[in-house]
Amino acid sequence: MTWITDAQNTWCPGCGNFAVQHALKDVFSGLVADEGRRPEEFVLVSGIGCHAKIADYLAVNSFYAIHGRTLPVATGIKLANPDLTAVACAGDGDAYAEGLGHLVFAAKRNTDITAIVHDNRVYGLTTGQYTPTSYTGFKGRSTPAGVKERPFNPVELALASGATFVARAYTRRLDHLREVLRRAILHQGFSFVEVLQICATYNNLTGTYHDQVYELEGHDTADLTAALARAREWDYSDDAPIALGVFYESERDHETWPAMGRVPDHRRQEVIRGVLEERR
Amino acid sequence: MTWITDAQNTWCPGCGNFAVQHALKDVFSGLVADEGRRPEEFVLVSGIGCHAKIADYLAVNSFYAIHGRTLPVATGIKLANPDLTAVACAGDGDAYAEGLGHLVFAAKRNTDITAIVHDNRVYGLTTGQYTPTSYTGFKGRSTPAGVKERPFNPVELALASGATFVARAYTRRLDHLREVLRRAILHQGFSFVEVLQICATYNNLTGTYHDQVYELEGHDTADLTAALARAREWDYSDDAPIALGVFYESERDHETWPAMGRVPDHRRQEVIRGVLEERR
Amino acid sequence: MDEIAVLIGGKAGEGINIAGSVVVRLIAGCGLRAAMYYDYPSLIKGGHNFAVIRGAVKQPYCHREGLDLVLALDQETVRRHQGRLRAGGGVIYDTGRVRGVEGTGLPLDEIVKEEGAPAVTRNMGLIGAFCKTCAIPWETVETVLRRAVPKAVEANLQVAKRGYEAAEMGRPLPTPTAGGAVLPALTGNEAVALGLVEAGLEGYIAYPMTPSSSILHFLAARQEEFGTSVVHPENEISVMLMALGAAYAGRRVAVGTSGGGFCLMTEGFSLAGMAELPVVVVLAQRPGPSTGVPTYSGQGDLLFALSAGQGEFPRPVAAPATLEEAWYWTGALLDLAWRFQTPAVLLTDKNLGEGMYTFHGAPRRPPLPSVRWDGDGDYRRYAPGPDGVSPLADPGTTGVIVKVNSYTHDERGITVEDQATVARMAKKRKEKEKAMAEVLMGYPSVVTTGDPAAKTALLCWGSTAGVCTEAARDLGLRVVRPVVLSPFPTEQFSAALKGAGQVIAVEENLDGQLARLVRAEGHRVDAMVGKYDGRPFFIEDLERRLKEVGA
Amino acid sequence: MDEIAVLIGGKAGEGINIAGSVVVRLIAGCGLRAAMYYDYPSLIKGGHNFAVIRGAVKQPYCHREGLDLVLALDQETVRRHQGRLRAGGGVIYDTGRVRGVEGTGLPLDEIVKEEGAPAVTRNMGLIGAFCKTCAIPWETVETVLRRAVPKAVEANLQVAKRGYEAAEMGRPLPTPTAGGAVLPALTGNEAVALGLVEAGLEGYIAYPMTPSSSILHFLAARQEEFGTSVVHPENEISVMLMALGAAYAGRRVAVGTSGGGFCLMTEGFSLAGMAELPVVVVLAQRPGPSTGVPTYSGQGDLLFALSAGQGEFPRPVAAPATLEEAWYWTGALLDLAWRFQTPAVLLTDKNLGEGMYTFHGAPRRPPLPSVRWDGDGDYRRYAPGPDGVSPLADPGTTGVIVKVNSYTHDERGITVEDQATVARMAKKRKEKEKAMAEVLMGYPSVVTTGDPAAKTALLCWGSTAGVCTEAARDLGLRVVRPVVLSPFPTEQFSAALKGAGQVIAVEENLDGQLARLVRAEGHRVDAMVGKYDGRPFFIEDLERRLKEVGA
Ligand SMILES: Cc1ncc(C[n+]2csc(CCOP(=O)(O)OP(=O)(O)O)c2C)c(N)n1
Ligand SMILES: Cc1ncc(C[n+]2csc(CCOP(=O)(O)OP(=O)(O)O)c2C)c(N)n1
Ligand code: SF4
Ligand code: SF4
Ligand SMILES: [Mg+2]
Ligand SMILES: [Mg+2]
Repeated sequence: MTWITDAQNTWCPGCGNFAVQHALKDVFSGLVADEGRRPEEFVLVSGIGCHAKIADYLAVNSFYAIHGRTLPVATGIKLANPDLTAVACAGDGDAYAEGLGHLVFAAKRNTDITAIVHDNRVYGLTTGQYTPTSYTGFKGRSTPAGVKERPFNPVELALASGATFVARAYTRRLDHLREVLRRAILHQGFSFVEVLQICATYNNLTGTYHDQVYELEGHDTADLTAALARAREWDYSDDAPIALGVFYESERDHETWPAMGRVPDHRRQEVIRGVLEERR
Repeated sequence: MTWITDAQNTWCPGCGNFAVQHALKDVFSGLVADEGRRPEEFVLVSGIGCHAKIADYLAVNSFYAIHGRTLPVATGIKLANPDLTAVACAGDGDAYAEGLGHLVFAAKRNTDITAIVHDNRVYGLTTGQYTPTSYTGFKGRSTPAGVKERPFNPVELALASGATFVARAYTRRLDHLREVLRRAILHQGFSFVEVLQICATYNNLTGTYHDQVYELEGHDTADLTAALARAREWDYSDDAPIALGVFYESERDHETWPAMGRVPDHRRQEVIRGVLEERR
Repeated sequence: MDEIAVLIGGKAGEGINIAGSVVVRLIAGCGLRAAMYYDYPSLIKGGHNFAVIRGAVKQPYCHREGLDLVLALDQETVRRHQGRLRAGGGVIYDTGRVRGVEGTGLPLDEIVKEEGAPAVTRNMGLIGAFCKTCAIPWETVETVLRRAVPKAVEANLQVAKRGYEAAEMGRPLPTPTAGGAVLPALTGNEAVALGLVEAGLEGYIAYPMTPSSSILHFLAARQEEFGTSVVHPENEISVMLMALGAAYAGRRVAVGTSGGGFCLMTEGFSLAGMAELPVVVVLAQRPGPSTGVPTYSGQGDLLFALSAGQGEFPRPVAAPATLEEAWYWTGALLDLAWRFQTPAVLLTDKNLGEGMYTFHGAPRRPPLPSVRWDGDGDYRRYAPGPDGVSPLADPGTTGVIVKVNSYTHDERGITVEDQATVARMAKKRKEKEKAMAEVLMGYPSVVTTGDPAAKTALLCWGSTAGVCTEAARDLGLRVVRPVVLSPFPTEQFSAALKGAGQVIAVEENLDGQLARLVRAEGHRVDAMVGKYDGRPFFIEDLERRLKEVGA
Repeated sequence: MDEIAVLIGGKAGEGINIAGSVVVRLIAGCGLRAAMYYDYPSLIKGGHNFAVIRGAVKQPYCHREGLDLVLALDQETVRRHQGRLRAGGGVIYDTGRVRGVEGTGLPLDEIVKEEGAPAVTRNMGLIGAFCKTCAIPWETVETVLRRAVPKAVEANLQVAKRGYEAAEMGRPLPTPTAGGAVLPALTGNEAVALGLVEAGLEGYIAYPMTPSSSILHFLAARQEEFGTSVVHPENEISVMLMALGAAYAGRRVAVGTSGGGFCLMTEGFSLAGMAELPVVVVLAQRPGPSTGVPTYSGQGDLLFALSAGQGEFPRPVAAPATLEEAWYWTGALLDLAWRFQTPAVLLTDKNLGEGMYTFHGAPRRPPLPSVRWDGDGDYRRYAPGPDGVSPLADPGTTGVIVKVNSYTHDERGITVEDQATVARMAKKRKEKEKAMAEVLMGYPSVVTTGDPAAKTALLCWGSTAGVCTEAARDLGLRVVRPVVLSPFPTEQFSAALKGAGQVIAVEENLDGQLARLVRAEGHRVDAMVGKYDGRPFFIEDLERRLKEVGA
């Protein structure tokens, strides 16, 4: 089984997307090797942006969708066939700007999807505008004088929306990233993974992250209040410590709607005849 | 000055929307009487739904918009003319389903708008489907077997999104509602008011609210953590106490973008000539 | 007289829609054919609602100005509609709320009180009186009411009985043709729903919006029986994208909405065109622009449906005129969408969708299976296939990788930008459109009614077919109606129009959208009769207008 | 030879777009006219980018297959484009990265190193050599570079100088006509932005989307100077609704996007139609459907723009072909939108918007003030007015209440559902459309080029005008081009087409969308030449295709 297609890779040298791609590949192949998963059960849904090219590069089922809409697509896939494992790779522009509402609803419903946000805190493919997680003062092409708003905190928002698995990882901590992604995919229900992704060209925060990130230890992932407190440590603009790891994990029912199935045709005909009889 | 138009009112008898209408009318006329506001400075933006008919009924400037979009309209109005006082009346279907993303962004930017959600926890005008705040088990016309999801908590969400004024009121507590709306409008920055509104026809929760609501007392509105704790007391499905009042209030800069203005035409012509010169 | 027209009116919340549907079923129960128009403003309680039911020996599909009976729950009903009564017509009314009328008066409040029935059963008092007036045997009344009344059947029956007893026989129903079977009665939206289910629908995804919502409600109530999941997500963008996710994963899905919701679906609609994903959109029209007049009807979205979404891609669009066509074409569009892997639109409107009619059964469709992968070699989602159609495999299939893509892509589904592939894939999509047009030659894509040899032809589409046909019958005209609007059924249309001199488009819009389409396809249109006030044409009305333009 | 064609190619990140624009400005600096086509795939670093610059005595608007000079930063450039060199043409290349070519080789890595310049200045080495080859005086080079290079000017100049010194004079530029002034050079998007600003734009609201984003960037960088607020919100739905809020509150606003973003705006667009709110949408086309080929060009959204949004309402739509028209029509659409209180669409595409041209200045527009309320009596937002236009007052005005509404409403803006008002207000909107069509008679709404008496007429729209005009010149044809596509300029169009025998549509799409429009308006189209691979027609290419269809 090869996990990488022969499509030409066009990410910039040093781009954090490579890390996500390798981590996902390893997690998929690992799940096949040690959990008896079938390679064909994985479905990757991507948005539009640099991150989204991962759909071309990974040799798994994929739905290369449109900007902002990974989660409804993934939800439809799960409704159609709950046996598939749906992984949605979105950008921060994608998930936090264009399509933010879907994130709150996927979390609310606890749909069994893993949402990975390649958060480079910039619109990469459209050449460098600010996004909802860009730090205050960021000079993007639509805000050359610097962003005035404060960023929002996606980890906090996911927690407030009811996600049952909430984590943060960083593309320069590959082992940790891999581990977090594996846990996220194994989690039943909605998993949200915010990945701090280096954009080498438009928002290279390697220095900042190098100085500020740390891995959570001794944190109780069942404690929502503790999770919220950890989430609020860093506000995406200041120089506070940046926690990496799983903030929160819990179980909740995740069947909002019945999965699609098929009643045999003859049975349907009978039911329809019954309805028509009633209406005479 | 009359505050009510002669449009025929078509709300059902007993509908909570009457309370919101009266409260708003009183607040507007009060602000004119004791704060020296001009009646012409008020602009009401509404969505589509039963609640939205308030735009026809109140004799103030109004933009009767489309389903889910009150907040971007109100934002545009404030950008165009910061001297106007923008009040957005939305339904829960409107604000929490169709247009949820806008709420998070208005809160993030702290745009100086008062958002009032007429939360009857049902789609009224489309004859009774569940909304994001309907309790688990609610039997609506699209969920005749009962809603399986748990509702989300808009107060919590508004707090997590960075709103600088967050309150809850109830249509059968008219004095309190009036007071909360007045404070919300006076607040500079984004004010979010969740109004528990009785829908007499499709979701009459008078009994529930009668038993469960209480008014916040001795609560420190500057304490975000305390606000969150109070917000989470009731989960919109259980029979916990329901706090009414202002959960949180703070100050933050609210000028994301420069207000629209006009450079004199001759000055523009000069600047344009300058650009063309540079391009020779 | 071989027909009868009954109007029942009252306030929202007084059960006018139900009362109207009961009248339809009573008339149907006597072996007649019926059509109901239901008129209501956008409010929940109060205002003025009314239903007009036309019963006849032959199936009616439209209404006249003239009425035979007015059943009035309030004064407003009399005020508004009494003037429409034709010679011999009468009023049946609630004496407690209506003054100054001749006719059959019933003290409904007292009756209801005496029977211990809920107030909402007042309408049944009028219906009972109507039945007696029309000489419908009590047994028929009882049978129909037991089936048709959703709850508190006994109370309803008692009140009806009181009305029945209080009235006099006066205006018997027309006599049905011998052996005329009792037909079921459905709304257009129910026919759409049942047509979808019969054609194998596995999921229906929708956000409520008048006049499409009753499809959602009907299917939600019966999803277990039908085996069709019914999903109501946060907005129409989600609706469309969830549908495409489900279609990708191998399920037959449809969505339903009206114009404003469709706007929000257009981006996903275009995605479906590029990714070659099937989906059926039920687009139920109401008068626009924007929120417009949400509980009324119009035909203002034809050109929008034909070109919605950026770029060019095949999209079957069909506009049924009757229950039977609605049922047939929902199925046909599912077949076409899945065969040609592209999104389809069923264009309906409020008058068809929320109107009720007796149902004659839908014809069988030609078989049109989708093209499945045969398991041979490496799977490529966009591999060349017959007529540009690539064989389908579902994700999850062993040994198969299924890649779909919103970018222009190669046969494997991988993004490309080179000239040759971009052009090749565009042609592949165009090829599907051509093949679809050929397949549609085997369908009743254009319908001719009236006198097929008449020199003057009326052009129409969708729910105005009924009134056009009746007017044509009266005036000796031909009616040519494309049911399929895309890909345009050129040959069938030309054949149907052969020998026509004057061509007049009749549409419920301002711009003459079908007229524009037909001209773009190279045909002449001489005049246009438009209506854009949200209400359907009356026959008299249309005939007058047609004479004005010289028909 | 009175023209020259230069190609410069390399990888994304190597400054090809800047290099191309510098070449344009060098050629312009010599008193010539120039046009640049810029070709790049959707990636940030790597891949292959190139710019083709055509300089001539008369303004060029398109390109030929043949090239005179290829400036190659890498081997790929030579591999792809060398074959296009015509007799006497040559290659200027980086000896460090290109092998096996004849021509002027420069060791760019060394030069850059020796000059202590950043690697991205390598392109300037080639440009220096190009200047010498074309005999551009060094003073001109220096003047232009000082203006045109965004940063590190000295380093760039030094590297250019080294290139200049290393090359030989070989192929002088054409001689400009005497007294030919040096014209400024702009991209189409810059012309759109400046046209908007000149016409009084107070706010520009957009979400980034190729190929419209550079309008956003250009205006954002200069918003203080221009006094135009630039707003980038969370998505296109917000963009549209914020714009309508601002228009309601009295500001002149425009938005910009491409097809997918426009889909999301359609609901608000229809709202603008009903609420009678003005806004200008710059819709920059790229090949669809869906994400398509995002950095290339197409003309696939004409019919979508003409019918987007539910329901019927007036909407001026114009498609400029040149910088001058882009500038003129952005202003004209602002005027029209505000005069007639309705949304307008400027249809551009990637080739126009991201192409660069020398700019000749835009003509003055006829004055078209908006209709303001005179302060008399009670204000009613939708009061009857001239041509269906209601006088405007802004919210905040003392004594005035301004109510706008997405529902059908009465003159005060209050929701109505009654037949008479619904019809009356629909007619009011239609009246505006008719008046707008009349006003547009005073504008250059249809442009004829080539031989206006020729029997064969090419029909085209937007950025294909240039190539059609050149082909028409060569083949002796007429070119008729509606700039205004809605309301359709019937009279001007008929006049322009008078006496034409064969009519051939030339479009960058598959379906022949202008051809469909023109047919719907009652005109004949005999053939269609389409291109749908994202690239513009070469002149040679188009002439061949025209001959095939018998032109
Ligand atoms: C509806 C719509 N609007 C805008 C775009 C243009 N667009 C393409 S990619 C992109 C930005 C993506 O940013 P992000 O999601 O952060 O991804 P990144 O490139 O940073 O990985 C945008 C705005 C689009 N494709 N669709
Ligand atoms: C885009 C769009 N989708 C759907 C609708 C139909 N619609 C009108 S009102 C409404 C529900 C409103 O519910 P809510 O916002 O809670 O208001 P309420 O009637 O309860 O006050 C819906 C779905 C619409 N007008 N526009
Ligand atoms: S622009 Fe940034 S995110 Fe995009 S490929 Fe380059 S480094 Fe990666
Ligand atoms: S349906 Fe409910 S919300 Fe709507 S008017 Fe009636 S009581 Fe009020
Ligand atoms: Mg990003
Ligand atoms: Mg509600």
